[in-house]
Amino acid sequence: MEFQLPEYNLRMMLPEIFLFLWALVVFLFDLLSKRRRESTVGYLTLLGLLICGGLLATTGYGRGFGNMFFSDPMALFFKVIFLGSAFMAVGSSFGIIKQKIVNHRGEYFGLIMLSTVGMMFLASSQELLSLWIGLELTTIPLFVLAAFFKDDKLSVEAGVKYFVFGAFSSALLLYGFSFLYGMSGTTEIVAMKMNLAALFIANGSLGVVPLVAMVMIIAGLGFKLSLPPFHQWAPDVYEGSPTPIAAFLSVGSKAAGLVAFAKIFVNGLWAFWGLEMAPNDWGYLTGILACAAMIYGNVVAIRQTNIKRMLAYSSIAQAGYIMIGMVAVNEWGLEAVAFYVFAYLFANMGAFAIVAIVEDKTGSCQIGTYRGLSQSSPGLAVCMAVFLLSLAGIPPLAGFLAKYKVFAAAISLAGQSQDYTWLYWLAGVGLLTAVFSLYYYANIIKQMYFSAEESPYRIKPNAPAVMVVAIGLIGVVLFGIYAEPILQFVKDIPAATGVIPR
Amino acid sequence: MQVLEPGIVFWILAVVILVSGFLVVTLRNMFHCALCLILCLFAVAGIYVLLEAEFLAAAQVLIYVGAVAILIVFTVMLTTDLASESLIQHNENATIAFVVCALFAIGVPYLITKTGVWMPAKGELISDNVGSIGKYLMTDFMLPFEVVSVLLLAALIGAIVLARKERS
Amino acid sequence: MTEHSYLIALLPLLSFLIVVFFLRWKEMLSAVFSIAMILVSWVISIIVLIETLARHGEPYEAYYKFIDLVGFVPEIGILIDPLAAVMLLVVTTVGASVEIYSVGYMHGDPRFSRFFAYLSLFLFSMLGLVLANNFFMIFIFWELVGLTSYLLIGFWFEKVSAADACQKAFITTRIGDLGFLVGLFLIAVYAGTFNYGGVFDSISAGAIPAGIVTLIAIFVFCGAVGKSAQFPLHVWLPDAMEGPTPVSALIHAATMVAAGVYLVARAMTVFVGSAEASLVVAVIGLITSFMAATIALVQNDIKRVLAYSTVSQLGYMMMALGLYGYDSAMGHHSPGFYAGTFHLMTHAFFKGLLFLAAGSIIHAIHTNNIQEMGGLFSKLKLTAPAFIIASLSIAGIFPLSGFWSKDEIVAAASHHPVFLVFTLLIAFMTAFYMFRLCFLTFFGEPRDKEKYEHAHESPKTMTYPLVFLAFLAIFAGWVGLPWLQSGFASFVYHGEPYHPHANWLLMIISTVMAVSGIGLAYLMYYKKSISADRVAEKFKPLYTLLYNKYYFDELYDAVLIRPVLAFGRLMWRFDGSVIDGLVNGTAWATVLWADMKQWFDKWIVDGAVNGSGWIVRQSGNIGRFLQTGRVQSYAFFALLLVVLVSLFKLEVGPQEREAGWPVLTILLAVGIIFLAILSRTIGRQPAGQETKQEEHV
Amino acid sequence: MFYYLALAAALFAIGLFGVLTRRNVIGILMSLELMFNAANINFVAFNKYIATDALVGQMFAIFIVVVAAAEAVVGLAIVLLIYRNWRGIGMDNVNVMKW
Amino acid sequence: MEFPYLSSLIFVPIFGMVVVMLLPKENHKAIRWTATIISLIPMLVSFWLTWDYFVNFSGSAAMAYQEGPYSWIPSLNVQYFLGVDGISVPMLFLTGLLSTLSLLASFGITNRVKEYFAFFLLLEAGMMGVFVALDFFLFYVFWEIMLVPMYFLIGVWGGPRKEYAAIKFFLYTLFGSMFMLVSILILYFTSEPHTLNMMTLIETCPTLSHSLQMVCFIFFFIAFAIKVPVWPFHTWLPDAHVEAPTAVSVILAGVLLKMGTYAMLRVSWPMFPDALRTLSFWIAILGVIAIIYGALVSMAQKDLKKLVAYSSVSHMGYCMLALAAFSSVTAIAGCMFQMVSHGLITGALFLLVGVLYDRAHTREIAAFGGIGAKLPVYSGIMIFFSMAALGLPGMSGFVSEFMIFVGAFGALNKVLVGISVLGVVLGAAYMLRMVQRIFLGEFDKAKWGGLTEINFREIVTVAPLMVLTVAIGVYPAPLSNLMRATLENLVTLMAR
Repeated sequence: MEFQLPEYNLRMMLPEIFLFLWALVVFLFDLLSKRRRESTVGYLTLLGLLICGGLLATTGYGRGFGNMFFSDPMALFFKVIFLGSAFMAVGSSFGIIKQKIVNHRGEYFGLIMLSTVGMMFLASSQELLSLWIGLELTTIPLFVLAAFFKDDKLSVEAGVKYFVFGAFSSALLLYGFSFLYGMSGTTEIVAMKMNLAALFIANGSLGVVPLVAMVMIIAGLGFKLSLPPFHQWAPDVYEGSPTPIAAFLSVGSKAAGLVAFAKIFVNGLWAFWGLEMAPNDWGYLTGILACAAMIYGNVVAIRQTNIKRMLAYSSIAQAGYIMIGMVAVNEWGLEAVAFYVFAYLFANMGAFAIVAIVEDKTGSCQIGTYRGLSQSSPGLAVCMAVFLLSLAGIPPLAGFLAKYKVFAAAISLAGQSQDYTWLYWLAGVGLLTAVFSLYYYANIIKQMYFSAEESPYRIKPNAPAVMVVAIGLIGVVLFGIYAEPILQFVKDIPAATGVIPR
Repeated sequence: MQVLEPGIVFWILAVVILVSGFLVVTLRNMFHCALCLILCLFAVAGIYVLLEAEFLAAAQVLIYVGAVAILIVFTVMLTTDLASESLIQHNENATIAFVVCALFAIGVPYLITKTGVWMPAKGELISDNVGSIGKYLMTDFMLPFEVVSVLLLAALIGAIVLARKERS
Repeated sequence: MTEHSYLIALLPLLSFLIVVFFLRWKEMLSAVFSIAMILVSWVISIIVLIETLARHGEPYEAYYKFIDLVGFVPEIGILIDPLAAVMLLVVTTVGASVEIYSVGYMHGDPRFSRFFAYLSLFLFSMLGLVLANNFFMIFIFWELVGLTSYLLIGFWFEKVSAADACQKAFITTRIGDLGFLVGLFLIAVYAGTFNYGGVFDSISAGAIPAGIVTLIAIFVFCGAVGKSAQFPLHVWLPDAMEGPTPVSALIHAATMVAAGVYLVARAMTVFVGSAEASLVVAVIGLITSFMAATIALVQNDIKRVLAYSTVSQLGYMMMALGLYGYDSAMGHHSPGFYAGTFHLMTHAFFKGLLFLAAGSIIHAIHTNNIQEMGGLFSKLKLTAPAFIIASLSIAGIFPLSGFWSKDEIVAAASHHPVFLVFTLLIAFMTAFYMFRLCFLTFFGEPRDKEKYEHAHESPKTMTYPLVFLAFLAIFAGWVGLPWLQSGFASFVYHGEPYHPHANWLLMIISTVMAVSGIGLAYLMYYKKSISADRVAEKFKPLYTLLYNKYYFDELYDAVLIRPVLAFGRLMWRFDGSVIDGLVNGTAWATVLWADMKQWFDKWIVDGAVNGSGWIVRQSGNIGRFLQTGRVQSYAFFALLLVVLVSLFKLEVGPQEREAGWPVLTILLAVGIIFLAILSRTIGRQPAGQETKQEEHV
Repeated sequence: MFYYLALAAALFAIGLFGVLTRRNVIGILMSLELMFNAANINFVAFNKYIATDALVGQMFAIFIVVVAAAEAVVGLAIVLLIYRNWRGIGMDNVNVMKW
Repeated sequence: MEFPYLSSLIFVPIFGMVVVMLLPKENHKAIRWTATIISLIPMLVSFWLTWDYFVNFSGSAAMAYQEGPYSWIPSLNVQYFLGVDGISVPMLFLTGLLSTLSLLASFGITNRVKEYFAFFLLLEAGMMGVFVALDFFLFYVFWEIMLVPMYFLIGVWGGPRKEYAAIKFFLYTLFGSMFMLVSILILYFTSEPHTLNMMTLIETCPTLSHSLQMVCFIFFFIAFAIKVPVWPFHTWLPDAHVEAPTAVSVILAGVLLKMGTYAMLRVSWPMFPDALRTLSFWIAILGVIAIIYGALVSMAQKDLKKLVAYSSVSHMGYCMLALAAFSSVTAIAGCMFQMVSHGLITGALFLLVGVLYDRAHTREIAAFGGIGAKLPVYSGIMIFFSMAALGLPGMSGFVSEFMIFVGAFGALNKVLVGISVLGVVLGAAYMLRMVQRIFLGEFDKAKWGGLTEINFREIVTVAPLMVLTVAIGVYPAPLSNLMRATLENLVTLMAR
């Protein structure tokens, strides 16, 4: 038996390895320090994530482990997003690790890091198996994290719901994968694309089996992205799980789902859903789901009284906007998705950080808690307002630029081809629902600013949380006004993933 | 695509799988369910053997039957006072769900036969099952292998964290 | 001096500004300053008139461009021709008299200075109107005159009647101005300029279609109708008598209301260009004149009688001008233009005098009601003769100025029998109601002893202007004596100069009518040989109709004002409910949708928990289909979708996908909802489950 | 091959039915295992009949088995938590949060 | 390189906002004066610009004081590109003036002073930005930026229904903006090479197909019409105006409404001449409806501020009428005049309503009567502006309305314009009714005996508006000369 060991190129995956090891270090440190140094663990985690980010810069592009590990602009970009969301989630966790998590701080942070490692592997994979395993590595720690308040019924409920949905979607995904594999005889996405194209040319049709696979995969990933009708776990899980974890779910896990989606559909299935089969089916389906997400998320969010639930519905809606970019498969589409997630990272993580800060102080996530906050804690209120306005897409904040790019993608594609005029409607729905969305975002601003009486809470956030909020604020404002470097970077993404503009 | 008529063994295994699987989801006693699950998984392992995946069959027996199913049995015994009770074990979705699932069970095979377009087989399956799997694990699939180990670690830690009783 | 004639208008403006900003607190000083300014203006206008005479009526024009755009170059400038020169003199004369008079009349008023400021502003506007060299500018001052009239009528704004009157005056005249505006637009579009000369040239050259000329004429006349209180917009003028009497004298007798006549005279070429429009002018003038005269017969408020008399006389002038236009359009010669403008001048003097005298009477006896007066001749040694002179003048008694001008109007109407008859009838009625006034006021027994006792002659500042104007009321008409070689007619004319000749027959007839009118009044109100009450009793319906001014106010109130207000309110309600409702409808529906779930959950499910029955429980289940909190339901619906999509994809081949997309969406939505409902209603409902909800919410 | 696929589909459907209808978490967990097995059968069958040049399908199946085991472990830990918090493992109780 | 005047208009207020935010919260006096004094800079710059433009640039239609185009976001082809011409200069003038006056009028604010003035300066920056931006993206950004401070200003410092009014304003305008965004994107992608430069797009857009022009035109129209507001989109306006604090109402009426018409002139009118031709009649109808409808509804109002608010609907209707008569320089110039004059007059009216409200704490018209006797100066000024609002000659309102009518009469259906002239009478009617019921009639000494006369600061805020109203009314030639070349060029563009 001959062994041909693949080229490892370990340098490429230095960040992942480091992060994994660092997670172990954090576990051990927590154990050895007898779980007393609560902040130190957190700072250690932050440090690890920072270093990992630094290492990311050294990797460069290329591949390792045969076809298992790719480092391309898309992977790199999303890894930054994963690390950023982990960083901000960790930063906003200092309140709860002081108050609520008494025994398992090391595990808490370590699991966040392991989940991040999973996301990073996912982003680097070009193959269904490693993709799926990355996804699992992402979600399994999150099951645990969601249920981390073991005595809190809400948290446990969040855990179990997330678990059932996670596993269920995973099963659907696998079933879909199995058909893809069966159709193409391979699990490598690029090869799969080639094989399917060849098959198509040979037979003149692919039948409906790919459709079954596609539907299954969309359903499976739809759960991750919380696209209606696969969204219903999201509000419950967000509400129940610890706030930083909800934030991490809403950004990190969602971004992971997006990467998977982009890899399978945009990169994998796009090419062979060519002109002959245009307009592409998954585009239709996803478009419908995006529509549903925008409408449903924005509308239902209006009447929420719990801010975490509101942000959950808002994130459902935001997923809808992102999917517009995903559907618009042209030179703008993936860029728009990437940039959108980037902008969304800052705004959403910032908002959740403030929710966490307020929750630490008041123990409540009701929107009414925010009444009069602008007078007792003006800084927080300003930041919250900025984040919400960014989420609503008001210029000159980053959220606006993101929405602009997404709609630009849709409209440019719609203008290019008769087959895609329906994208106008998609963009139209998006724009109109963006107006709706302002209503509930503004509602919180209203609570904070418009009430005459002062809030009884004087909130003194801890330093890491302040840092997270500051990062969010800087990101939202800076990348709203000067986003050029990011946009330049993002430009490489579609080319690297083999999207052919048309 | 040619429809290969499978042997009698397949039919026996299939019947076992489906019946025991159905029992898993319908029986009221959770303990019985778990036992049925073990039976079902065994039968699946048999299917693997039929499909010339001996290593997989072994892994199935070891991991699933040996570990997971037993774990489930333990948990059932740990947690359920209702292990022996006969409560209604289905919720109100049952009727519709049954219809839908039946539809699914009929629909997917129908689809596959009706419109399936498959690539031609690329010759015979590699005979040295265990050996090649070992080789794959060390070469092409080395990275997922490592990642799975990380995953197992994470699951382990997580399970411990969750299952542990806190001293308070 | 002519090139500086703009000073005539600007000096009063200066006085206005100075008084408003600097002299507001120094009452006498502001009065003196205003009077000084108007006197200077008066002097200048005399010089200008003389210079104009010296130029033999050659027009002088100077202007600057107000706005300079393609196709729109309105100007601001002055045009001094005989008509303007005469009007300038008339306005400054009456204005100066009134200002001097006001020093006495307004003495002690808390807003004394402001009164002079307003008067100065008015004089500025009026003089500007007269000086204007184009339609645009005349419109500007036209409106300003309206504004100052508004301010002055409402000078005693604490009186509700005054506040109402000023509003009424402004809005009513503005309705007329609306027409004027449209006329201006037509001029702008078709003539391309507002300059009188330019417009007239293009009309004469036939550059404007005949129909449009008629339209222009009629629309421009609309403005005159409003400002000169012609039928049917005459209703504001009697009410305007709520203002101080000097105001009535100046604005609502001598100058502003005459602006309409002046406008028609100015735009005479336009009217000449359209016989129809001229006829309209003449007929409206006649109707107004007759109607107002009849109303004046029965009114008891001294100022109202004078007001209707003014309306009537203005109608007279209008008619004359209209007849001139008609005749000229038909190619005949007519003294109408000369008659109208001449009467405009004489009327200004004697009607100003009448009002000032009436003001003096009111000042003396503190009432407007002639039924409370009587026998005042002995008390008011100066006022009464002045009033009687003016009455004689307006009645057209030889050789007072009114005789000469009225005679020319009769002459202008002489070729049109209907007009002639009515003209004479009006002359008769004029004489009658004026002397009814005189007899009731000055002669006979005092009907209100107490007021009579307290009556006294007015101060000198009030009586001297009376004397001055009385002088003018007698002699001003002599500039138009038919025997003069270069009298008024050869100075102020349109087209060819008109050379009047004495028409003895007409003179005699009109004098007879006037004298008989006076005689009838004498019999009824002095000798009491005919009982006025009996007559009133006998013609009761007619009397009531006349006394109530033909019910015009009531008519307008019912037909115009109330409907407009009601419509406004209706629109507002429409705005609040329908439009806002429509636009907010989407938002509302959105919120409603968001509410529905919650509503079902909170209300129906709670209802079910409270044991209100099976059906309610089932509906609750329908409502809860979206977010039940149960993880399996969530999964279930998701799966349903998957199956549905798969099935759909089976049925619809690639060719029909284009059409399939919307169908798919609808199918999905309907399918989800339907299956959800089914699943919840058909599914078994374990007992005791409902009670466990909403503990933590 | 078709028979294997049909078998897998049926097994998947049974698992699906279980996930949707079981009233306790362990039941759901067991049903999920059935679904994973169905996918596995698919993979192996495809490996046997189509992609015969490599054992990717079997590899996939092995990984699925392993990951499913890991998932089951976490799931069971959560089951324990539920048991502690609610004194029972019925899913009906776990619906504190809604709308 | 020349001094970046236009940028300074935008960034000085932003700088001022930062300065104000750094001041101590309690020191109200310092905050007020800092804000006001800083706002003097853009005001003076805008004055100087107006003068300099008049002297040096008014002869040609080209953009003056261009800054850029500098690349801002190259990957989106977004540029930082500023410039002004004859239609933006008057707007800058108005914005500079009204901002300072409004700040001066805001000295009565005692609640959360710091935030108020900071937001106000941000608002000013946004407004200036809209009027100088020549890049679509930049334009849109400023257009939206403005909404946020406005939302806060209404919502925090507004009247009893402030929250409703604020969100209504925000949502309506955002709704419109979304249409604009779509249209901008469509234009961007149809232009070749892709560009967001308005000047280039004005050149290239008329070559688009008719249907595309229609779509873009209608989308832009919706966006701008909501801002104006044109008739069916106007319902946010009364609420926002009534609930907003005085100074904000002034800005709303004085500047924000003009953005709609300005944007039409700058953007959608010259870009889509075909669509304009097709739709001008309907636009005219909307304008006429707004004129008549606004006037009628004003007449029914019981609240003084609401009356003024609805009068804005009517007055902006004139602008729409003028814009419908796009082929007439006179009408377009009238529109510009109306924008300026409505800004002056209605701004002043809101200031005056605020003065009365500060003293009487009610705005119900029926509650007053005979105030003229007690407050002669106030009444005089108020009546002055009422007269200006109803279009009395000698004041700016008349000039603009007259020009609009003359232009529209020549270019549009004459009957339609004739109907719209009715607005003149209705305008007189509601204004005079208001004057009569508040200032004339009997004075209720017991109720209003305590009212005090308008004070010096308040007179200072109104006086410049008075002066300008009269100045434009008496001698409009400089303003028209300032705009003439630009307008003639615009008309030729629109008539393509």
